[in-house]
Amino acid sequence: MQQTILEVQDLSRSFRSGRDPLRRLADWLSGIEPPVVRAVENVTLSISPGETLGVVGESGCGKSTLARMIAGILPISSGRMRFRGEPYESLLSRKRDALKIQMVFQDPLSSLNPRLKVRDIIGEAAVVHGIVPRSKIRDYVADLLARVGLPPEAAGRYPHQFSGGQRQRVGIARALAVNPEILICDEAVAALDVSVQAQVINLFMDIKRDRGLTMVFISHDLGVIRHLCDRVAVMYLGRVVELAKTEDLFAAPTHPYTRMLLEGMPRISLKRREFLPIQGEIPSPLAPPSGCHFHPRCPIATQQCRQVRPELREMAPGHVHRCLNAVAS
Amino acid sequence: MTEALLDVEKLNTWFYTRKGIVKSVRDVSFDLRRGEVLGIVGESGSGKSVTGMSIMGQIDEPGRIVSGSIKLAGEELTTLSFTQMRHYRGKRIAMVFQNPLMTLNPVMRIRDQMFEAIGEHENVARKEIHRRCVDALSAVGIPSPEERLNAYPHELSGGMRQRVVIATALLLGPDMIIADEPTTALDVTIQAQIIYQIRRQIDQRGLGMIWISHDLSTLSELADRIMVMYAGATMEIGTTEEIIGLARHPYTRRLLESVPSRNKPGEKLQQIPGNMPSLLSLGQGCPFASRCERATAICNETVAPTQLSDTHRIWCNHPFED
Amino acid sequence: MLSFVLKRLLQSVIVMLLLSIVIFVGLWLIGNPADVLISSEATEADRLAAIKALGLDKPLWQQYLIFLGNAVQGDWGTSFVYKEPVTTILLQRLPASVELAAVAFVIAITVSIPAGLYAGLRPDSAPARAIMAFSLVGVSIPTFWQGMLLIIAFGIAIPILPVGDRGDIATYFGITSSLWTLDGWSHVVLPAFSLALLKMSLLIRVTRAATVEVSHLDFVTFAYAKGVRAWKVVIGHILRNALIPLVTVIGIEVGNLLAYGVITETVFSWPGLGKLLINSIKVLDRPLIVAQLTYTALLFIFINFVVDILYTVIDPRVKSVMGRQVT
Amino acid sequence: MDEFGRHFAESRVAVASLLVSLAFLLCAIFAPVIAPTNPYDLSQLQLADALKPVDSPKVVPGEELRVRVTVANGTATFEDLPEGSVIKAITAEACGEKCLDAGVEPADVDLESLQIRGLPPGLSVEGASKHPVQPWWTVAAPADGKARIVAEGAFPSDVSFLAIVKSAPHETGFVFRLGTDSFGRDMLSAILYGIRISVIVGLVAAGTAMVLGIGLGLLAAWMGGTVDAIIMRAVDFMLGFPALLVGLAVLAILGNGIDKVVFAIIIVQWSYYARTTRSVAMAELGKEYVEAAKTLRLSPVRIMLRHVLPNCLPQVIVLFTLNIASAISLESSLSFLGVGLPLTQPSLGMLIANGYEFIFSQKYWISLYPGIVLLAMIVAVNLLGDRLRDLNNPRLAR
Amino acid sequence: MEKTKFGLALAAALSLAPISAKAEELRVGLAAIATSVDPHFHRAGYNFDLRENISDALVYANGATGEVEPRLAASWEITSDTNWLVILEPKAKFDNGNPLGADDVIYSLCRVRNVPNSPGLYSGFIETVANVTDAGNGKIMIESREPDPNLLRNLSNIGIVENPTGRTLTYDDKTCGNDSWLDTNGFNNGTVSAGIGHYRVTKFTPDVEIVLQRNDQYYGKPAHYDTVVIKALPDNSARIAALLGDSVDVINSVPINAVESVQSAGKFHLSSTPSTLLIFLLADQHQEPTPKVSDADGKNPFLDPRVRKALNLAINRNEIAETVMGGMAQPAGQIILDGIFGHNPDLAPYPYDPAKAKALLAEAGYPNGFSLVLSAPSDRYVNGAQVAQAVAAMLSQIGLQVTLETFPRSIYFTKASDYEFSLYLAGAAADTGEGLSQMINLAGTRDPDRGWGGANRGRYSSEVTDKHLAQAQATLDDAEREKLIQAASKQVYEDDGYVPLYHELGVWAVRNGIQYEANANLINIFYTARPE
Repeated sequence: MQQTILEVQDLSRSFRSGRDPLRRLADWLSGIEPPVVRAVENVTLSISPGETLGVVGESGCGKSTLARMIAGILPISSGRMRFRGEPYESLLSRKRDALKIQMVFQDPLSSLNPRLKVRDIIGEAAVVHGIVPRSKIRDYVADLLARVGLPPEAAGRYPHQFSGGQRQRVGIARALAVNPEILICDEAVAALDVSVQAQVINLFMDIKRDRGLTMVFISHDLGVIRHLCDRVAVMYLGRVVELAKTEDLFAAPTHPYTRMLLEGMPRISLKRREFLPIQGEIPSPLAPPSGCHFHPRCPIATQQCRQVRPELREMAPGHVHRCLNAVAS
Repeated sequence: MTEALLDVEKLNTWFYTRKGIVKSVRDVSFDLRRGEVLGIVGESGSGKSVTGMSIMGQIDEPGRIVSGSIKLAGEELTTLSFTQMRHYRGKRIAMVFQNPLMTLNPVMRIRDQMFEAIGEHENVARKEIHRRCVDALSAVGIPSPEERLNAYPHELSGGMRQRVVIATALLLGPDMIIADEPTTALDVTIQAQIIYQIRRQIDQRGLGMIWISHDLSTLSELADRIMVMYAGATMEIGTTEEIIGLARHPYTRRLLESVPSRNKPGEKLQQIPGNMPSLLSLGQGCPFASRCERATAICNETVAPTQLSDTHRIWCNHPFED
Repeated sequence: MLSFVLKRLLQSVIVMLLLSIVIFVGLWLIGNPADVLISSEATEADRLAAIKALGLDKPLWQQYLIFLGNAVQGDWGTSFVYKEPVTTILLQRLPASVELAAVAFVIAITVSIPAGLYAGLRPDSAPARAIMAFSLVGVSIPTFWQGMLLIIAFGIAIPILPVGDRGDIATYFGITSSLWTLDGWSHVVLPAFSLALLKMSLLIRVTRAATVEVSHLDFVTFAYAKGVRAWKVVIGHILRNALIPLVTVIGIEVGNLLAYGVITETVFSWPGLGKLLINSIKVLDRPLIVAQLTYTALLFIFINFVVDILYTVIDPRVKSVMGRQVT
Repeated sequence: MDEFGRHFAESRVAVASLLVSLAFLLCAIFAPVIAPTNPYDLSQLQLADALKPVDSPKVVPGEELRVRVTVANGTATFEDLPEGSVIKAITAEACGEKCLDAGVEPADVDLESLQIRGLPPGLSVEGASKHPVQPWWTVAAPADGKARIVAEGAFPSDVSFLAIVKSAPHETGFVFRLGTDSFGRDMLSAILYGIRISVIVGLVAAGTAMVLGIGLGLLAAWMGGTVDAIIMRAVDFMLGFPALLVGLAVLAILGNGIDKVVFAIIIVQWSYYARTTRSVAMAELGKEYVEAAKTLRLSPVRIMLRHVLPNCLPQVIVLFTLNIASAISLESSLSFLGVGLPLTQPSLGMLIANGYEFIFSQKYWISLYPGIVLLAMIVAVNLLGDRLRDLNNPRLAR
Repeated sequence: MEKTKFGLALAAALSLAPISAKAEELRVGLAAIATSVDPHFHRAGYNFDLRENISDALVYANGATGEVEPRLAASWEITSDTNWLVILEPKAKFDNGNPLGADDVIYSLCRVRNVPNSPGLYSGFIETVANVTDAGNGKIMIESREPDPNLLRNLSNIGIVENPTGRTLTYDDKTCGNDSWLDTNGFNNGTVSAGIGHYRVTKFTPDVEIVLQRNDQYYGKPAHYDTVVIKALPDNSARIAALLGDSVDVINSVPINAVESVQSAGKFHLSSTPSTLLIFLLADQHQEPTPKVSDADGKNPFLDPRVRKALNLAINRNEIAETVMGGMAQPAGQIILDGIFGHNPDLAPYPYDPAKAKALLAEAGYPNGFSLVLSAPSDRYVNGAQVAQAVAAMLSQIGLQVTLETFPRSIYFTKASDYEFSLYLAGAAADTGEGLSQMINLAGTRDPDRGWGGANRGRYSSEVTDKHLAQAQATLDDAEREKLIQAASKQVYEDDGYVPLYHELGVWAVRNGIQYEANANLINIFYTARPE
């Protein structure tokens, strides 16, 4: 647990709109500065081998962008990432090692190429990168299918011939096919019906245990996060506002936003819940509020919160948050 | 016990597609009373939304209500034509849809979309209409409603839009509202806000409400009674306590057990094996039989309802005994 | 908005420059207009004099720069053949073309939108099938061929309409047009219908597709759920949204009306710009060809611009996005 | 895929349009085999066959003799007839005061026509049709081999005229099923070859444009930024102009010929493919399976060609079908305007244009049949494209 | 017929279509109309039309009779080889009432060379004019550089306009000491009137319509029709449709294929005459090898007179004239039309003899023929493309491998002038109404400086022909000159320099009740038209 497998430091991503050169010229001529969207702002995380880190937040909080940067799909604007101490850039330059981080996606339909058979979906990369010789690919795929609980004949079918849960299994098998060490799951169970969701969550727990995989689990569903993750990072408008062990976070959330989330989280109970009015809307990431992004909705915000951008503070060992006024509850 | 506001009896809504008949709703019966929230829960394809649209009389080709009756305060609705039903829609029964981004016409101002709801049913002065719209918007917690009336939908956030939709639904003081997953597309914090507003309106106005959702958690906190649907058929119906606390149907049980928060973190979830059967090839028996560990041969043949209490009814040959 | 307009302007200027070079060089490659214009009995000295008079003795790039310089000042040159300023000739011909295009446009719109709407709302009904069959034939039948059939049918077999040429002209309110006279209308009806047929068919299809697309959207269902009358839903919700894709197509088709005028004007010998273009190509009247093609390009750029503006009227979402495309 | 095929097979209209389109394709491929004659072979054409109506037999023209006849004081003299000709002599006998019978010997020769030319003013030929402009009279198939020349007033004592005798032609057994055009081309053959040209132009132009457009579309989608902007501006530019005008301008500059027509159509059509491919590819690139492919570190070329391209193809194929139809239509329009194909290798459009002139003289077959064939071909291909598109769009298919 | 009547009745009932013109109005549909009102602007057939009707020249070269008729020149006499004394018509006056003076004639001749931006000047017609002076008493003296028998014929193309300078110019072949000339635009927009013709232009819309009004000031016999409306109807079918549909009374260039329908309508008659427009084939007789011939051992086979003769024999002129041209053509054996000054009656058209043609080819060393491209314009002559195709078929029947290529005229003549063709089809008319200029233009050795061989793009050249033509050019005696021209024609015939095909017929379709004169120069004379 001491050694980290993935280290993320001050990771940011911002982009501006309008890449069309004519548009840029026109903008320049008319003196318009195109707004900059900061999707992810100074995120710092470290993940230990075998650990499951949950990232939770509402839409527009930058969790998916973060996942894609870690997976090496989206370029980063600033910051550093290290895999087992090695800078990410050098890792990515070696094709085989770049496969160490894999991803499972949200939409079980769009994440599988409808024109490819399952065998090709799962086996293609393994063959291309020489992990498995082409002649052995049949067995290799069958083995993987068995591992995710699909019958071997599934290899010859197309994605649309499967149900949602089965498709997600194919997606998991595809990621596993290149022997990753880190698996990033972006809302991997959000689109599934409850009964199927449970199946897939169980599968994740199985492969994590079997392979000792490190996982980054991104979700808006606190219930799923709580069930699966060792630690949780809560994001709000591009920033990590709280990071703690799962039990600590659920037991004693310190950031007012985390509290609000937990309060809003529906749970099965026999008690008729007294819904309380929660104030405010989620601001647009195009024009985030100054200072602490959360201050317009925050019940404990002060004048200071409007101006000062709070830094991460450690509350307790392993429990950090980004609030100027928070006290342990 | 008050008289039923809505009485649905043996409703069958089928779709005659090229591939065959899709029996989306089969023999569904339930009632709704004033001031009550009835939750309909089910996974995708369970027929919960079609049930809602059937009540609205808005089943599109190639679907139609094959048999059964829907009575609103004693008036039969299934025999009305689409045009006749117009006088009930909005006025007596209002509906709220899942995706607030799509429910409002993107090229019309909020004002016009709300005005037309009143204008179509009542002959009221414009000023009066305006006042009622402003009132309705403030009632659902929209700040500066006058301004919002002039806005276009895209100028509002998702949560705001859903409030506008709800305000529109409430405009004519309907007897009941059908809400089809009204908060699913919203973020947790916004979801809580919306539910708060709706609940308040129900309590204040004594409306009947059907709340369709796939999410048992939300329903358990909101609904008075819950109906569980699976593959077009009712599995179990009862008060929230009876469904959450005393579930007798294997499907309901499994559904509850598979929710992560009902399990200990890190432990394996209870799961239902297999997938929902195709609605094209349903037999007479229990549609859940193929996935049910308690099923026997008889389950593929037939299933009969059992009345467990005044309010609790179950369609299962082998219910759990408690 | 300013940035948007600027962008369109920059784009237009670049396009116009490129286009004028292409047209200019292309025409230079074809042949020497002097040979076409000068009588076969003319002497070589006459020929050289004519070449000089037409400015064709200068190097090509000089000819182009002279042209460009003049064009910027609004002088598009003088027709080799007519010896009139090109602008004057174009303006003389413009009313006939505009008249034809306008009538065709009105015919196309008034037929296609109701028909397309109906076909989209009741896709399986017999009239809808008939409408779609009509539109299929309409988009398939070449304009010149149906023009011929129309002439045969209404000009020869049952000669109720005059074929060929524009009718009597009158001037009211400062507008000179043949549409003020009955004779004018009798002349314009047939070619306008011929010209409208393709557009009509295309617009029927676009309207239908848009209608089908829109009528399944949630807000339509919601409008019905509010108890709104069916025709109000159709007009206020379905049509208004279906108009958005329609506007682009209509914009392009307005331009096409003027372009396909080339064929219709040839078949019906309508004295408009299209016929002028074909004639100019045949006699290689370079200034006239260049001016016409450039003018057409300008027209299309202008139409596109108008379409963009129309968008903001019809679709309020565009206004906020137009200035900025967020990717 | 097989589901798609099944849906397609279920639609009778779709299958019919496919079959008709295929039939046209076969006609195009096997035109030289099916066509009764080769309409492009100038040496086979004979003007005697020109403008024959439907179902007329092809004939070997009869012998034609031109003889100057001089009648002076009741005696007819004429030049010697060539040896071996069927007609042995020309006669001119007075048949009263004001009339003269011109005939041939032997009298039993089968004549197609007897033409009298160059009569002095005041004379005309009974029962003959006078040429509208020229001073000659033609007696078609004179019953007893004679033409009667009559005078309004007194018959001049000396008359000299040219008699042109045509013996009856004999049939060859070949029949012009759809008549002939003004060059004596068998219309059936010309139509078959016209289909061939139309189909070749359609396929080659639409095909090349497709390859070009797909390539540029994929490039734009993948590269984004400036490359995308340049390509898409070019596309906008092309789309902003009506195909006909672009074609007209290109052909005005390059001159006519099959290759140039094809080039013009490619210039017009590549942009449709580029736009469609790009927009579909952009949508596909936004899908998670592409991101998956990226995390699997597959090369961009592989992602574009193996993953993205196949997903663009359904829409591109629809476009291809519709573009074949519009290419055919465009080619015929350009040919009609006289800037398309060379005269000796007429396409359907040109056949129609040629026949247009004859419509006023009731010679409908020259432009009617090619027109019907052209229409049928375009309708069939358009219908096919329509159905394919509907099947791709679940809303429109039911 | 019945159907048509019914249709007309219907049309009358609906009153949508105009029924008939007012009696004083003549409506004419022409294939091409004048591009300018300015009589000196652009030398082209369609401009000659308008000029003759609105602006008289000194004389009129009658295209129907071949005679030179007096106009502004009441009479003339040749005082020496190079001096012509012209007596001006004393009654002639412009439409503003000003009488015609010698200064007007001088101004007009001077202006010919000085029309700004003209695309094709009339200066060729005054090439030989050395000086023009006012001889007093309403007479002018015209001096030519060398004896020029066609001086007046040439001047028949120069419309006379009123001298606006207020002084009498001194003629020279440059600017005559004047630097401001009447502007073409002025003529076109009506601010300047040509003023001395039978008609005045009241409305001019290029390429669409010209409206003429009778000039009541005209000095001679007035035209019958008050108004003449000239419409441009370049499209054959449109022209016919306009006639049949009663929107015009007269059309020119009646399409051959429509003759039948015009006749069967029963309301029209045709008016026709052979025109001087000769359609011919011309082989490249200069380049070796020639560009568009192959399989001929790298030689130009057309340099061999036997091959040229074979071409002449391979053409069935009667067939072309009667079938392709529907009788609207007169088979030609020489350049000059029968009845035109200079025609040689001894030269009959070549007989059609493919066997002999084949034999000649074999004799010349091409028993299997050779490959050749026949070039033709697609949109210049009546049925030109069809004729070219028929010719190609005939040539292939004597064993040549012929491909036909056609170009629109906009490209065609440029290519021909650049000698890109080996065998091409073209046409040329006698603008002056006599044969010498046509011979020089077609058969004279190509020499731009001398103005010879302008249409001789195959570069036929014969010393003998040139000698005869040069002599004829300087011979004022008509009989002697005619002999020389005939000798030149004979030489061309014997050299097989040309393959003359036919002379086109000018055909007009005229509504019954109207008399309209056909014209060998294919121009339209409205002032002789009148009701029957």
